[in-house]
Amino acid sequence: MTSTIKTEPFVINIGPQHPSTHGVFRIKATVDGERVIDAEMVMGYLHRSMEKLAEERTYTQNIPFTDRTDYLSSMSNNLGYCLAVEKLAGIGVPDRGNAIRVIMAEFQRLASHCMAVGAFTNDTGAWQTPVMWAFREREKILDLFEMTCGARLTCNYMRIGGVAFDLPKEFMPGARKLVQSLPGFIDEMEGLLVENEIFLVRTRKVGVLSPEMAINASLSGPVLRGCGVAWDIRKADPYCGYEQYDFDIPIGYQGDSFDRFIVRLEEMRQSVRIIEQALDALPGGPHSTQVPLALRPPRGEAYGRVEGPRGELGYYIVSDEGPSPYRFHIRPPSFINLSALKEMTVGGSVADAVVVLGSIDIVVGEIDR
Amino acid sequence: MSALFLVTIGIENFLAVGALLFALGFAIALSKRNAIGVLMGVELMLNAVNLTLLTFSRFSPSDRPVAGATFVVFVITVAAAEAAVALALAVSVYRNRDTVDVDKINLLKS
Amino acid sequence: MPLPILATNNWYDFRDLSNFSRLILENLDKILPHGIVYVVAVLLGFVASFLIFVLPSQLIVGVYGERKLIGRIQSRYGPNRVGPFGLLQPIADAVKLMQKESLMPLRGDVIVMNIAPLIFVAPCVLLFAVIPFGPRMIIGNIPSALIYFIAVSGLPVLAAFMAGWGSDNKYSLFGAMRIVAMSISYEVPLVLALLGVVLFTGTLSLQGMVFWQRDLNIWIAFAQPLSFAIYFIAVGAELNRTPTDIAEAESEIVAGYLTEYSGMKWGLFYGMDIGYALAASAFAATVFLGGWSFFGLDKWVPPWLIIVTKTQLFYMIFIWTRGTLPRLRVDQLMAFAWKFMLPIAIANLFVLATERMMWVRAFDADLKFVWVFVPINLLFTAGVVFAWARFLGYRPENTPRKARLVNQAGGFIPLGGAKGETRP
Amino acid sequence: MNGAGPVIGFWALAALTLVAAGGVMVSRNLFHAVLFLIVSFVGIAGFFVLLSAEFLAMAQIVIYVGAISVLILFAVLLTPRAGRDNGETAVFPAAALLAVALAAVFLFVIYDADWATITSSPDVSVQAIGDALLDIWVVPFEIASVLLTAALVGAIMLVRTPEEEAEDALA
Amino acid sequence: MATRVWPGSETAAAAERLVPGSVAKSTPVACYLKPEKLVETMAALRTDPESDFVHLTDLCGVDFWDHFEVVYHLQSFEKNQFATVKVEAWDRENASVPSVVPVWHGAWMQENEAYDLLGIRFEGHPNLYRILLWEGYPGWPLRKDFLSMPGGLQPGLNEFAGTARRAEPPVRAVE
Repeated sequence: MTSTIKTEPFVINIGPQHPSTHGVFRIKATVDGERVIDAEMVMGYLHRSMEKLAEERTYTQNIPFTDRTDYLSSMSNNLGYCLAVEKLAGIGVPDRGNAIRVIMAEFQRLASHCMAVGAFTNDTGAWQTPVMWAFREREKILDLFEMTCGARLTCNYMRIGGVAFDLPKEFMPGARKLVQSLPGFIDEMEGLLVENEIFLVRTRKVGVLSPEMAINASLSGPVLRGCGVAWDIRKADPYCGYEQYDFDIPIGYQGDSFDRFIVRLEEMRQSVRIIEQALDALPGGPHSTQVPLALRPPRGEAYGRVEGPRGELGYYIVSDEGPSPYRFHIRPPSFINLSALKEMTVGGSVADAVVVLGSIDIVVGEIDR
Repeated sequence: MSALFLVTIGIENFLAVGALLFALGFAIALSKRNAIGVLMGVELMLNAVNLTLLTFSRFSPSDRPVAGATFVVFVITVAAAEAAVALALAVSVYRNRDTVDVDKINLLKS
Repeated sequence: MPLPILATNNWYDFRDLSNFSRLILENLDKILPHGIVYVVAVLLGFVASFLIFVLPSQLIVGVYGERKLIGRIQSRYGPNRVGPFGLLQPIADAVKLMQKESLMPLRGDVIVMNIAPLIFVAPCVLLFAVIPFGPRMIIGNIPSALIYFIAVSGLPVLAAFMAGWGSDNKYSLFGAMRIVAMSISYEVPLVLALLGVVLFTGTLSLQGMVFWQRDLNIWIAFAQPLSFAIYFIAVGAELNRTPTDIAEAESEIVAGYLTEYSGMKWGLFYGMDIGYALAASAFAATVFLGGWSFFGLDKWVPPWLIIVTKTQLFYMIFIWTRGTLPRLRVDQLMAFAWKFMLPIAIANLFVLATERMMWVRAFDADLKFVWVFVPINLLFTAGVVFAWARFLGYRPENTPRKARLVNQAGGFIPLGGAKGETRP
Repeated sequence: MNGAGPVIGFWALAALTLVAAGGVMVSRNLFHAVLFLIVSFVGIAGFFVLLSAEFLAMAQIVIYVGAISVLILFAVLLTPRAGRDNGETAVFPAAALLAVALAAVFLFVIYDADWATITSSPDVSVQAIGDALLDIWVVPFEIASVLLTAALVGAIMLVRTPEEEAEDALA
Repeated sequence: MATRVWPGSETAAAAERLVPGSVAKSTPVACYLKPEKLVETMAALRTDPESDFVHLTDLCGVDFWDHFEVVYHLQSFEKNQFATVKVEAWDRENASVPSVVPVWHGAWMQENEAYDLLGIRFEGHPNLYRILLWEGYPGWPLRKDFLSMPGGLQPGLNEFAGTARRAEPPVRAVE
């Protein structure tokens, strides 16, 4: 990339205290004028060593930890962890439990994408309005979570073998009402942003990733799908009975920030579709199987994964027949999605770097764990 | 002159200010090491000339009273063009020679 | 042009507040030595304009109204705690700002950094001097008020640059460079747009422009829609309002040249930002929207009330865009100024000059025929904007706006569809 | 030109302008020098007002303060930190001497000559200047516009990088 | 429809077919590769149309007291298949494994993380640094003996989790 005016290249720190790094994340960008010529990531400001802490707690006690990694999608994190442990211990889940898990995970995806879409538009400079609209809808979803499990952000709702509680009786009407109103909101956001030429020029052809690069860099989730790679764990490796629901995988065109954005918007629509089907076909019966409190899975290892809002959320658990995992490893999607950050930011301007970071949709709690 | 020097403002006062400003700009333009500094001196000299022109236009009897003011317009125009080109030169020299020090821009000196 | 006296000369006639000030000045003239009264007059004018215009506008409408309106746009309440309906929120903010410690960066250029807010404030006050609030309510009715306005409104850029330089902060320097580059770029189409107005009205005086619009019962915004649009966009860029607020872009360069400021120094910048926006709105209301006249209504309604209302309504458009639009990137803004605005501004000027000639030659300079140009200019505006955008390669229909949908997981799916891709 | 206002104004402006110009000379920091230069420009604009040429004063503010000084500031920013000093070369004593001699000669001439002056100020309003520009001096006016265009093109050509030239050659 | 998980034997067969002599052993879950042939085998597994493991889904290290295992979870998009590959590092003081960054760029951050938390050195990694902790942090937190390290937590906190930490790796596979 040629420099128009020869200036001294100097280093600016985007973060750790910066309005658009979504937490304490830092990009050490070497810039020439406004153009980024090198970018280095500095992270770990929020490191809590969860993987080590989890080795000292029982399997059930570890569920709240998973809430606190990606604190914007705690239900999905719980689900991934529970799936891994169930796989390890060979525990089955009743149908109703599975359906509730699907409903909750999809609601969580909606809430998380609301946040992602809002924060992303905030990074492009839409002064707080889309983020406020998105928060309004997210609050409604969090109300449902609060109704179900008492918590809004760190839900701790999934259990090994099912879910913690059955749905309250107010849940169904509330959820149906919300599901009916959500497509309107998505259309509204589309009208506000996708039809906006300024938003288009800010995001199109910014942070372009080729599909080969995206696959090679181990990306997943909307960032990978934005490059035109149809990869969704819910379709490819269905869990919790996702195979019974009818939905599509949205993919992008050229792998730029705008494609990631429209993929997220379309995923919200598909989530609404899944929730509608799941609510219609919610089976009766128990919501959970009985699992001993001090679970001692047989010796072995298991890799359980779900399609989290940010990508493939994997849990690799090694058991030594003890009451707590011998090794507890999280595959954090937003951490690994940062692999390609340098490739996406170098050559663009500082403003583009911010947009790219917003389009990856990082959660620093998950990056640092 | 004498006491009236301070309370009556005539053509001499304006011309004196113009002359002093011109001399200052002259000294700056001759002695500064930085090319941009030299340019600033030149701008000051042009301003002094403008002031003088307008002073004559205001105080001197003439059959074309607007002439001085019109000339000031031309001088301002030329100054703008000159500043643009000179700064472009400075930037260009900096890019090629990594300095704007007029002492070190001595390609012709073998 | 003779001044049509709308209001009486009685001091209690609130339609013309200059009567009151003239009464005071005449009485003061008997007491004070001659000459001092001019100083008093200017001060009184500033105080009066501050009381009726700046203070209520700035505090109540500028700060409170902006936050309330932004709150409505963002589906939240806005200030509602301090005082009735949160009306005292601006005052509480000001008190808070005054209490704050004024932090200075250790390696900054302290003198430059401290002078910058002052230089930022002074031109804002000066700008209101030439805005006519009524047929006689104007502090400085100078013949070339338009150029005065352009000249003075170029000064705050220097203050912003000084602030960015003195802060010794890389983000501040970014903001300073951006604001300078942008204001230089947008000054050109702005002046070209105003030149069109001058071509039609034949005067540089703002008061003269108001009278022209009042006599013809037309607003220049209708007669020259393209000039108005260019002015609106360019002045938004100069004022750092969204979508062109790249100099203070908080998501990119934390707060631009204001990053290192705190306390009341920051407050001066913030308040005067609104002040400049109000001045530009008042200027737009005067030049493009008929000023204090409103199709004959100004005989009964106080003219100063009309222009204040117009100013606030115009300012609300700024708030609206701020609450709705994302921000452009700096190179896109530059390209927009030089590649889009400048050519269409020049084309606009050509068309307006031709119309002016036609007007003089064909219609014998009959001012009534200005209505002929309204539909022509509207058509021209739409045509030139559309055509030039197409010429520059703007193809909205080629932009996919919805994600592709596939029904089955797999690898990379190229464009054109394969493997179960369904169209949205 | 008598009366308290013009006299006070003149001496204040003279002090402002000359002190600021001296600041350009003395200041070691190039940025401060530019700021002093701007103050000097504003002072000159004040002189124009005193000489009852308001339009030219505004043009001075617009062009010098609004454009040229900002250009200079930009050039200061584009040069490296090391190039931002405002020192003098070795010829400073000679230059100062020359300037003092120049000023002395000028002042002698100015105060020695017997100027024929008028008391009423001529009409230098916008309209008068505009008429003059498009009537008597229309040829210089057009030449000035050509000069501006040439300067614009020249400035752009000067700061183009070889890469940009290669790009343009391809296009 | 669902992803086909390759048992260790199948992965081992594919690896042996592509790069002879690369497999150390195979368990029902995973295939253990020899460190010296790791990068070559991984590159072959990635490009071979039959295995087609284009996506390095997950990379992590496990401490087994006497040796480390680095676990690679590989995913194929076209074939929708999944395999687990492991490699062992027995030198506890200077644990070292070849880096697979030349094969998958996505290993960049994950190898950095494994180095940071477990102290496994990845030879050939372009920029190996402590990504989460700061330079000069004492010890490697995810190692099992970290608690008794100077500067680490005091022993005694791990009483609840049971003391029977075994040296041998778990062997039973869970499908």
